[in-house]
Amino acid sequence: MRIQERLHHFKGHMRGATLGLLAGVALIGGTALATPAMAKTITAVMHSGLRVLDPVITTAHITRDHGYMIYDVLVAVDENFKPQPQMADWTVSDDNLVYTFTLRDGLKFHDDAPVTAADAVASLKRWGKRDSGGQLIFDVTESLEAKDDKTIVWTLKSPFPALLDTVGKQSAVPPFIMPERVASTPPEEAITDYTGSGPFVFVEDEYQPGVSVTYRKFEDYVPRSEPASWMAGGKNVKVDEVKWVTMPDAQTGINAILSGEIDYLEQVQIDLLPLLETSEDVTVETRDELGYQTIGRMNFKHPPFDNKKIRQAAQMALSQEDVLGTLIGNPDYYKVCGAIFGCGTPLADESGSQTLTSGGDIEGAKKLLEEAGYDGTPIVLMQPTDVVSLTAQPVVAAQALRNAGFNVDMQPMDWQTLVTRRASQAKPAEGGWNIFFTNWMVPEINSPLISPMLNGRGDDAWFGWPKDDKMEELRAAFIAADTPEKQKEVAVEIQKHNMDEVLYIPLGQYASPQARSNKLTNMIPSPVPVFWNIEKAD
Amino acid sequence: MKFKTRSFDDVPGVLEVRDLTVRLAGNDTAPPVLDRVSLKIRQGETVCLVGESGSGKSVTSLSIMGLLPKGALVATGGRIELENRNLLELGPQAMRDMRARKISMIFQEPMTALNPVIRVGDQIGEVLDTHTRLPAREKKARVLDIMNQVHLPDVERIYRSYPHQLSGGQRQRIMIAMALILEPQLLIADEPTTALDVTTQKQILSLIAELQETHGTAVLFITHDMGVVAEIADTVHVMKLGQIVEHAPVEDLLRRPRQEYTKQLLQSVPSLTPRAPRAMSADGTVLSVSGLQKVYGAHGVFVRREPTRAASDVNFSISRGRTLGIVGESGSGKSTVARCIMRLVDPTDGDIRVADQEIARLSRRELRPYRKHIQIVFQDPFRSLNPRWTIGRSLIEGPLNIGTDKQAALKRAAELLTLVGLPDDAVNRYPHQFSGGQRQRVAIARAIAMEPDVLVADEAVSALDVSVQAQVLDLLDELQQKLGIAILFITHDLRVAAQICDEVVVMQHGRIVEHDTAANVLANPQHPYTRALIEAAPGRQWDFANFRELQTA
Amino acid sequence: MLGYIIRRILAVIPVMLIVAIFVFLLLRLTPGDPAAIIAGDAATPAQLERIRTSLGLADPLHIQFLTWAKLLFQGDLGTSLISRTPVTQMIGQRIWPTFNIAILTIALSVLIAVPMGVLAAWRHRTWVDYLVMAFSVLGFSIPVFVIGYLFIQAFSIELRWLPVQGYAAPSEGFGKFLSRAILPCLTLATIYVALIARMTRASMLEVLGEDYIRTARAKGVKETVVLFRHALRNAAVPIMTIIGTGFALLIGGVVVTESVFNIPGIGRLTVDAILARDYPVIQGMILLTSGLYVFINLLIDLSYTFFDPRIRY
Amino acid sequence: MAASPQPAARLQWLFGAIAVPRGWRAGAGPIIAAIVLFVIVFLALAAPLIVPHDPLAMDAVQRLKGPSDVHPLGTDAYGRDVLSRVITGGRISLFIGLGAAVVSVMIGLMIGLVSGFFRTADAIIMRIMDSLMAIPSILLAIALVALNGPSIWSVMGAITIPEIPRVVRLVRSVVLSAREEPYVEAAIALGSSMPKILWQHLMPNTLAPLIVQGTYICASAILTEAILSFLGAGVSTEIPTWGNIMAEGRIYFQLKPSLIFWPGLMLSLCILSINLLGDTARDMLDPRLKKREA
Repeated sequence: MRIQERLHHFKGHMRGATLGLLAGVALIGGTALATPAMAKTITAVMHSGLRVLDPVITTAHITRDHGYMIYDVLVAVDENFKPQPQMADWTVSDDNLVYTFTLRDGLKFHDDAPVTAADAVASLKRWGKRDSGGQLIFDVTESLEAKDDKTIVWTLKSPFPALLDTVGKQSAVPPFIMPERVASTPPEEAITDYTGSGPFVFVEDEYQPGVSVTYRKFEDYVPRSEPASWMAGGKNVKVDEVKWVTMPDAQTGINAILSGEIDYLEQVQIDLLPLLETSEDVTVETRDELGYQTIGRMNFKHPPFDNKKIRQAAQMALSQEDVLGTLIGNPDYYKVCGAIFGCGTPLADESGSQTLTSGGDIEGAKKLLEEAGYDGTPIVLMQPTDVVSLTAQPVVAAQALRNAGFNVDMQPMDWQTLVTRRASQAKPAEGGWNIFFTNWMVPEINSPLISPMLNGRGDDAWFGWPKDDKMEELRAAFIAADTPEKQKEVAVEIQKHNMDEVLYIPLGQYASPQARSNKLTNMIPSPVPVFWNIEKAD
Repeated sequence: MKFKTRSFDDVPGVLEVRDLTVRLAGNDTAPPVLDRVSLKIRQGETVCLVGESGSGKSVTSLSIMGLLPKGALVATGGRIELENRNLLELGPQAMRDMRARKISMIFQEPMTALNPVIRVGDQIGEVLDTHTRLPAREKKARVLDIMNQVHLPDVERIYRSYPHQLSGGQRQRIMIAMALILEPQLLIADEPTTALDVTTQKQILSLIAELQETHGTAVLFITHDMGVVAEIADTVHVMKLGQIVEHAPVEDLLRRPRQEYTKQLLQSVPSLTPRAPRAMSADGTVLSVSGLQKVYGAHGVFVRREPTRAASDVNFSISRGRTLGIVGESGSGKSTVARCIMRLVDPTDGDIRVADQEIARLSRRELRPYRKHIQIVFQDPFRSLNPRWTIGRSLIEGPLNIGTDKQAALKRAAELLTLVGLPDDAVNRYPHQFSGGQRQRVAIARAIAMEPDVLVADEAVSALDVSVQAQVLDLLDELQQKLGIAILFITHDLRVAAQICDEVVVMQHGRIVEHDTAANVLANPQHPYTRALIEAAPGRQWDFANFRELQTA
Repeated sequence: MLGYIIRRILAVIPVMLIVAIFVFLLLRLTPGDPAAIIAGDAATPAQLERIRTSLGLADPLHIQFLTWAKLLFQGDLGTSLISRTPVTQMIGQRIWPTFNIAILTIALSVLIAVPMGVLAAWRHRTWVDYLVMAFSVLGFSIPVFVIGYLFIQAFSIELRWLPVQGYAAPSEGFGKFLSRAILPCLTLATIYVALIARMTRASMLEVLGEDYIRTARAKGVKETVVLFRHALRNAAVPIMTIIGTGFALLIGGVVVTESVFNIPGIGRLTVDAILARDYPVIQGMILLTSGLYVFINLLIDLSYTFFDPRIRY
Repeated sequence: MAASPQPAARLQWLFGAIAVPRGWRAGAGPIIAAIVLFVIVFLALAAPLIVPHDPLAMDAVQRLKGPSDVHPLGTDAYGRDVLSRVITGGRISLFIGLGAAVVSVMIGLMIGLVSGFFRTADAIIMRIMDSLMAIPSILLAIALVALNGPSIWSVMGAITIPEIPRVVRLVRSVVLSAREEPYVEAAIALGSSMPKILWQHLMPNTLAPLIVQGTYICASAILTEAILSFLGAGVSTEIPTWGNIMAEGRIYFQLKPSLIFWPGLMLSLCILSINLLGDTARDMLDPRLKKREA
């Protein structure tokens, strides 16, 4: 075993350690990261450390990003939100019930085995059990099978117009194609075999959970010929190696990119931008114009937010400008936006968000509260203390709610406690909660099909558990809508309904700038940071 | 008594101290620690410096060595001349060169004066390393040679030993070897035998005399013990409060002291002649010990140590109003016996009867009612009173425990203080406001407050200067007469035992080797060990108090 | 001696057992759910429950403890709940940066602090003494991370002498290792130096008052010999003790320093694991550090016999 | 208790024979330290009356501003007034420090006395204390804060618990060595009961070292609070402490060093003063040192 070898090694040196401790330190083996000579390596600092390697079991962004590195997908959405062929081309039957996918030639897994239709079917099925959009499709699926090595036939019971959009979606859980043996892992269990199908190979030996992960170019990957656009198009890898390292400290990352120790910083805290602006070697840019939506979610199960009027009062008290101003500060990087599907997306509509986008209406909120007969029940507001992008919202909201007359009990906790506690349906005083805040990437909420907050199925819904039959009807109508125009119509209804019922409070949109060394060129603008197409100068 | 009588009138001097004044650093107003001290030491001469604690003896010797504690004491005046150089004016390097080559010093505590982590051979060798350049082989030869000269056994083994593996006497021999290896002109011996048993003391004194003879070294010997002075001195200087009050050849001084202080000092020395025996009292036995045994150590899961028999088969009894002395050298088991009797340690076997009650096997709780019958006074007056408690509070602690009313106890405490010769307002004062002798009086008063039948005095006067010692002994005697207490007096000092005991028990290696009346033990010792003890007592043929030879009865 | 070692090792067993039970209970009573971390933001309660069951977190507490203890007995610390990597492997990857930096820090600290303390004791109540004491009090008074930032600002950003962050194994080149390790080591060493220098000074002051020092001086021995041959070795036992107990302090400092300098060591591993409720990793790490603490202090106890021949076990 | 009314006598009771050595001079350091500490404590106590702004009031427009007439030390990332926060922060930091010191000393004293006295309990207690000592205190503290949520109380508890074994060991060693003192043996001979001896003779011996230890605990608790905040396991931002002000400000270290500088300065000055006073107390009370002076 490795540790024992090292210990042995160590003992040997201790015996002869007459040259002094310093020499001893020099000789004791550390984890040597052997880098091939002259290899072109991009060292990137991502937004968090990679710890979970199964992109289907988790919705964590870093794991999704990891998924795109080592796996490919059948269909991918391009920058115009249009599904494009990636591993497979497709045909749809006239009745919109049978989708036939055909895998393109030359697809190979990292263990040299060819990618077959059976692999794709297994991968899709596992994904379908885990992803909420996938679940909707499988609800109407008649059958999904591999007709031959290259052909996949997906037969539906009733039409599902958004099937291709859902299969090709970028976030949160895309259907990554894995070998059948891997994809047959139960969806609750994490996979342990990381043989991928994508343009990069995961280097297992150099993986240190939460610290660093290395990807090597997969030489046998055959890219498509179209130019790359979001997740679609040709994934041409132009470097030998990509290394993701974690830096727990925002300051450290900035200093590291300034001194050239790293090439890429996925997220730069906006307050720290001035540190980078003077540098001639580093470019700061917004990779993803859509960015993130920050939201507040109330608990429908317990007073006072089981009362619609009080929810409305809370929504009325809040001001996006205050939240974003405190969270981001620099107006270049945030956007007041009342659309629940995110501004800049096809379904965007800002109906019903006037108070949110115009600085809040404390007086109106007070009046509503009075009408609703709010009795001063304390509101348990959960405040995560260890996630930088979530520190400001609770603090600002607490102040606004107090101004409106709410009795706010802000309870600080670490993010882990929060995610556990938000799953509790207990009364707020007994370990439950009333309101919390989180952030979504816009592509995760840009459609009623995928936005988790719009689920109105009571206990089966997302945390907060609204029972909202009207919303379910609207969502069904959306699924049934077969033209973009009809979809948009339903979407506007959903927007209005959400703002009335306050299923959740959109608190505005913000962009997260990235910093890259000027040695890196041709990076694709995309919500997911991708490392194909990038070139690195010497 | 044979004194040294050699005349040094025409012998060249080695060291001359003239008008040496030492003061507290940075404090010119306080009285000087040494006030114009002058003394002269000539080749081969032994000069004794005597005085009670705080008289400035040690400061004198440290001044000569240039080892006054930095920043605390400074020599502000006078000269110390050696080879026509004033030592006070030498730089640190020059002074270091003088040490061990010209002047050497040995100290009181052989236990602490040797570095515990360096082999003794190396410690002696270090003197050679510092002052000479000898090849290793020759160096070792010289070290072994001096070790032979100081009569150490098995020198090869001892050369490689650490100090803790040697006995006190052996360590002091190492110190002497270290001091004399470079044949200095002057040896300063600062109470070199005070911490040693009498038998060892005798050997060390004769060793110093022998070496002085062979090397012609002058010796400045500092001591508080008049017996030692009588044995070894050529010339005696008496010090008091930083001044030399009198100096004279030894015989002159002991026969014809001129100063009142010298007379007092001599008169305080207890005589080895037992006091007049007292009549056996009619009252019965108040303490009897039979078959007492105490074994230490011996258990433990992984340890297999030889058990130590600190006391075995100890039998004696004391009657009311009588004093029994237990005499022995360190490690003889005398203190163990005292602690067993007090039940501060639990005896392994045997009976202890106090006030007609067997107490050896009572539990701590059962024992408490019987505590009042037997009380103890400890050796160290600085530690035997709680420094945080007023004298009064210490005095009433015991009476309150046996249910005495607080007011009554306080009143009694004031009376007791008067009884032991302290002002009765001392009740409200704290121990640190009293001298050692006074504290020992308080400790006695505290014991007496319980109105015990037996008082155990465990080396109760050993830490006191002779004049104070005499007063405390008188106090004990007086109390015994007034209250009729029985006293168990534990001491290593035969002179003290002779003055206070009716009976004496001599202990060696945890056993009683002789038990008889004081007169018999001292005048007609039966056991060879007792005889050795008595013979080793320095100055035993001299009657200091009367300035004459001892008149054998 | 052997008997003593055996007894000491046996005495370690109840200590480690108490640590194990304590840590286990502490963690399981902590709110927080590793399943939620694995599943991510969009998971539903039912999905969480399924993941929890598959991780064995739904079993009763004592079953979980026994399962863990049984594996532990076989030298298996379990598998990370989050990354599904064996804990021993994670620790194996992460321990070397910490170990190397800790060793370098201790070496550096002892080399700086002991002479400082000796000097201060020797020149007791002079400006040298006051300077050393001032430094050592200051070392205790500034938070580690502030010291770290100050070093980075000064040496990496203003002077550009050293890299701002990261770690390189000695096998990648000693110069490279040193250039990255020196600032974290200095940062960590500040408090350690303060601690050791204080203790050295106090211990030396006591020893310098001993009779055998006077004896040595009476022999005419040079002051340097008095200080280093006679005094220091006698003063060594409390100094060694403080180095041992200071190890706990070092662990605390390591946690912070690794964050500031971005060193992939076990300190960060533990903090990350605590924040993610990755129970097996936390348990393994606390057991490891506690065991290390006990082991180091055992070694230090044994080292006393080297410094002081009177101590025999 | 000594019934004596004079304060000198009370000091005597507290410190025993180990009173201030003769010729001992405090020097300028401790006096300055005492003044600094007094000022800090005064500011902390009077904070609600003297701060220019509500330390919690946010203003998104005024984020991260430099010093101005309105905000003498500028504002933080939430637009809150740094001066007000630093002054108010001292309250909580000092409270945590003092609380941790007092609680750990009290609990440690009780356990230590029992441990030093009852031989059977001693073995068990010391094993538990050894175990607690072996767990790195910072990890234990993070875990405890995670367990109870980052309130003042759990932070204080997390800092206190790891200190207890150290206090226990100190008390126990003092008790064990004081047990051998002749005056204690005399008390046994006088028939005093063991609990009485323990409380009246032995316990007072522990007070002087405990006071010294308490100052060190207080200083290190303030520091530990800062470190916990740094690691994301500190007190919530709604309750300003020096630690969390620094922790929040640390990402702005290069842009707005004042966010770390001012709370850092206050914290360091405060700890420095406490440590200096602790050292002074130790020098006064250390019997060994006194012996050397004599």
